[in-house]
Amino acid sequence: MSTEDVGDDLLETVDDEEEEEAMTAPEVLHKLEEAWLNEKFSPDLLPVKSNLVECMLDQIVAMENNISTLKKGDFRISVHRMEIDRIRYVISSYLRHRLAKIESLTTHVLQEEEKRRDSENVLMSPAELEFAKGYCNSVMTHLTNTALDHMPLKAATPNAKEIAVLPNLDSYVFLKVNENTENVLVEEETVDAREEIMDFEKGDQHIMRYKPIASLVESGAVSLI
Amino acid sequence: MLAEKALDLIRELKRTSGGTLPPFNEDKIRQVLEEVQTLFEQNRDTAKYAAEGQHDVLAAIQLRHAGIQRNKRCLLAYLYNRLENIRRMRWEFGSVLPADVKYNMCEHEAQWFNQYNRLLANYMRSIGESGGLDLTQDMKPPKSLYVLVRCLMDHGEFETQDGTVILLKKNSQHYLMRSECEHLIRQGVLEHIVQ
Amino acid sequence: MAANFTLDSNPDSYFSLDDILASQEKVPCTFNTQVSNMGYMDQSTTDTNIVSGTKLELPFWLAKSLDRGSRSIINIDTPKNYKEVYRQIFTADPNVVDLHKLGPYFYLFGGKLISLHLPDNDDIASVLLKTFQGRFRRIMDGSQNTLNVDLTSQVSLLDEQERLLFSAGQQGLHDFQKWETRESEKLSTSTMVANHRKRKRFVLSSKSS
Amino acid sequence: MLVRDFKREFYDVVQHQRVLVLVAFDVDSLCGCKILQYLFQCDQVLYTIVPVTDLQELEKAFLENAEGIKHVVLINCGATVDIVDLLQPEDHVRFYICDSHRPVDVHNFYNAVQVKLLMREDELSTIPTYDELFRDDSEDSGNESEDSDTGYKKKKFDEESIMRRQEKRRWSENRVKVLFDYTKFTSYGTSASLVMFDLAWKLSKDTNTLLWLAIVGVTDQYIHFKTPRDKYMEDILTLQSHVSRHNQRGGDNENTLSINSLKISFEEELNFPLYRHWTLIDTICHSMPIACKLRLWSLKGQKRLHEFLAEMGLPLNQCRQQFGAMDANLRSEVKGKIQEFMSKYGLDIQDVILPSFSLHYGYKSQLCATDYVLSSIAVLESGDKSRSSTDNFLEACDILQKGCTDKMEAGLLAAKLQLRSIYTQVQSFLEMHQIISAGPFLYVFVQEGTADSSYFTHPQCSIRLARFALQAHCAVSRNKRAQSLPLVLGAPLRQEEGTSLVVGIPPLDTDDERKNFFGKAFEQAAEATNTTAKFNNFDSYIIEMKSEDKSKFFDALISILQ
Repeated sequence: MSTEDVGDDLLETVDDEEEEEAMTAPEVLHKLEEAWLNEKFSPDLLPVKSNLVECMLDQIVAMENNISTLKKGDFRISVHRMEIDRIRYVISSYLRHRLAKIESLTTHVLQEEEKRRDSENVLMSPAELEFAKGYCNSVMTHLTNTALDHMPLKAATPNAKEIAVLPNLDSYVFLKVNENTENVLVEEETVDAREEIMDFEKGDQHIMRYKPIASLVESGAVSLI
Repeated sequence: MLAEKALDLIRELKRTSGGTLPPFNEDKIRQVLEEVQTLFEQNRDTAKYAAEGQHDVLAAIQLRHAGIQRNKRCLLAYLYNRLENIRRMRWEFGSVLPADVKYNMCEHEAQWFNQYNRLLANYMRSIGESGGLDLTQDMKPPKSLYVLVRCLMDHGEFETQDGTVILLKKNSQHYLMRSECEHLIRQGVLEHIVQ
Repeated sequence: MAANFTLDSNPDSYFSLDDILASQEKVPCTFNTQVSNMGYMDQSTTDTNIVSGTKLELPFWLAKSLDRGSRSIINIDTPKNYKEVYRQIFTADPNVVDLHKLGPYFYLFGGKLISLHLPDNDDIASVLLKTFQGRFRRIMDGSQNTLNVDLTSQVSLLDEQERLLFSAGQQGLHDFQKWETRESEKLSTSTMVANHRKRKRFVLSSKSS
Repeated sequence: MLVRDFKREFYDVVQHQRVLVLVAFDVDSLCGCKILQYLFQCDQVLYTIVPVTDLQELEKAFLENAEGIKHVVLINCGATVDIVDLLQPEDHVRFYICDSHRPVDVHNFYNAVQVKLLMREDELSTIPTYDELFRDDSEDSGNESEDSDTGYKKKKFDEESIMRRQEKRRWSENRVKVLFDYTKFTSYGTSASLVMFDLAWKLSKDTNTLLWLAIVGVTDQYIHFKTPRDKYMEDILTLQSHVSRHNQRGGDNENTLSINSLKISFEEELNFPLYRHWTLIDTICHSMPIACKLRLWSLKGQKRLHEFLAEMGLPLNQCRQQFGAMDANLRSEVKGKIQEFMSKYGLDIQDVILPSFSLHYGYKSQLCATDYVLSSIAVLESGDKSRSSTDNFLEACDILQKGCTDKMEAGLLAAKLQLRSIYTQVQSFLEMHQIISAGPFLYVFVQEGTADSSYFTHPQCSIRLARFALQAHCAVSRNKRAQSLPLVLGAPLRQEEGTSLVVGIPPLDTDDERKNFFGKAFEQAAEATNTTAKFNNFDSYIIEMKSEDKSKFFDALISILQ
């Protein structure tokens, strides 16, 4: 879905935060799509790309204003409205996938967020965090009301570690290498197989377990397809 | 056998695949809780003998404790999976559940559903500045702006964004904006015809 | 759609129904000590206690928790399906065996057994792997090539995990067919709503007829 | 008011509005509607389609869907009736009538604001001039009132007001006569689908699919005896030019088209219904002209048929197999042989050969236009009660959708059943001599509770039945005048209300213009006997009435047509 034709007349270049160089809307969209695919295929919740989402939502608002100025019968209306629909689909699908993960891995995600409190790339946007907390205690209150309250106290304390639903980091994923990275530990040392180290060249495609390359996905060196 | 009733709950849930929600099995849950209570009391009563290190009593306590944990796990799993089913229904049926599904839900589940509705609504409203984004829309990648639809049942008047009112009579064909009628298609009122 | 796709979270998570059902499979155990007034668990005797040395088939979750801890209350034997005799059958021709009859959770339960560190742990692990490798090709062929042929005969031999794999393969095939005939862009009523409507119509018709 | 430039006055006006499309219940309007649907989808015009079976439903559909609608397109309905008076729309509503029924109601023609007729100009030449029909009565009534208030002046009986009153009476007599002559005969103009195809062609949006729909529409008109043969041939020629324009690439083989594109080719088809999907014997029996000429319903007729086949060198067992299953060389010779031996059996070229078009799509077998028409009309007017009329409409739409083979198979099956039921019905008419001559016309009733009388409750099927019955009767009866007698057919409509359908078809000798005067005749008969006859159908020569006052009605008809 090339959006170059949209690029020039309707959109001014997007002035992003200072530290990133200004990106044109098509680039932002491209990055958002990449983030969307990564989120779709990775078993674990990835850090949120809220700047991309915010930027594209502004884009949609800007485009809608531009369209409303056009004459009713103008041909460009249907083209741009189609554009808007598709962008909105990408954003809502991205957020839906994240929401599904938050809902099924709530406790795990909240613990991860705790660990990343001080680090820069936070896991969830404030809205998602609030949703996660709200969802988590709504489930817990429900379970306590219906079952745990009626149990003798000692047995009733749910032990958090046991209950936490963890993502299956061993599930296999397809991935494409964006940047050359050397000596990636692919297989740990096991009793019958020795340690396996691999080098990734740009453009390679692999199928492998998610755990070893989890950090690479986050850093963008590798993207899931 | 230990935790037999709890296992029935799990099997019952496993059997009803597809989008159905079986009735809330109130009495079986009560039986499971009673079993937990009796096992717990038995353990408490024999706890003092355990202090003197009699092996057979210790073994019994450990066995009964395993029974308690098993019952608890089955019960929580039963409730949790029902919640997950209800959550899935929120996305499929929309914020109002059909009557017979509500009928199968217990009081707490209904409360939980409303809470979940509110949580979701707040979250969706908070996305972006201009009034949020409805995530229950655009379920499939849009391929065309307008779609030809066929009406499967008499649905009465339907107002589009630009104010035109359309009567959705059974078997009438309409050519509408996709974004406006997508939810009606998902609800089974309209059928999308691929030319 | 998003909320209900089966997220591949940990299969043996606390709330997973399959995991609970799998851990219900029976494991043969012999008691080393006597267990006071739990006699009702052993149908063969009317004794109030479980006498030391009795052999019982305990569900895996019970066996696992009793096996823990310093005092070994029981010692566990390998279930018959995973014993030497059956292992030879599997290695001979894995495709013939009806895994569903042998316990619908053959692989899941096998995986759990390994956590018990039984003496023939490694053999069990390798037999699980080889059986799956032997059967995988037929499962994939079956799911990929038959569109509307009656498959119940083949599917009946598969265990739960294999059935999931089989239906995933078929789903992939159907989606591809749909994509080919541009059906995939068709917005359709959600499966839940459709089933719900079918049931309602069925209820109405059965009430009226 | 007649639209000269379809594009400017109809299509561009409708561009950014929502349109309500009301479609009559026959294959021609179905094809016209699908062409329009395609055009609207190209330009993203929002529309709603509602099929209507008769005037009552037309009114109901309009009332229900009129909310916020400014443009209403009527296909094959509404031209022969004063639409504005019937529907009482608000003033901003515009009607676009694309209808092949003639004569067009004078009010529609002269209503410059609200009614736009999408028809060919040359067909409306016979319409009386404006001032023959309308006088601005204002100046007449004006001077009358002016006379009365100046009391004494009127007494003078000045010749001027007498003369004006005389002239007004003569004008209104002339108006009645002109109107009577104009609406005496009902007939049909160009098919709606052809008019729609012309619009598509002018918008340069015409494709092979739309061309095929136009062909099916034109063939439907001919098969239901609405257009005479020369009009049909004329349409075929215009279509032929379009076909060669769209399909000439198929010839040389280095740039042959991809297999699943639509190829249309002109062919001198055998005039046997569904012959590609039936056995040769069945299809010949059910072909109207041959069945009548050889009187195939009698044993002697069957013998004559076998003789005919034998002479052509076609072994019986081959003729009993599916046409497709006959061995190739025999099949290819059939057409040539028939033409060679037909004159011996009194058949002429028009009975045996029908110039038409056939369609190749992908690997599917070749289908000709009549196959499409017969299967769609069989589904549109299917006998079984459980399906509502709109279900049938949608089912027929799917048949015309290219690439829908399973629906087409079902349609062909239904068509065979329909043809067989018509054939057996005619056979029972003749064997029990139910066709009776009542002086000026023949009449026949389908008996209550005959096996598949549910087919004949629908207009199109009853027309074909009446036509077959008349042709068979003329072939059999010794009475020389039979050729010049029209036929009236009565069929039970709805048991519970005791109503029946009455269809009047013109005599055989006036076959070439296909003019039908029964519309007017029925009207006068109904007035004379003030029966509950309902002129509900879009074709004026088909009416509904209570079964018990049939005899009273027929006596009045006899006196009128004497």
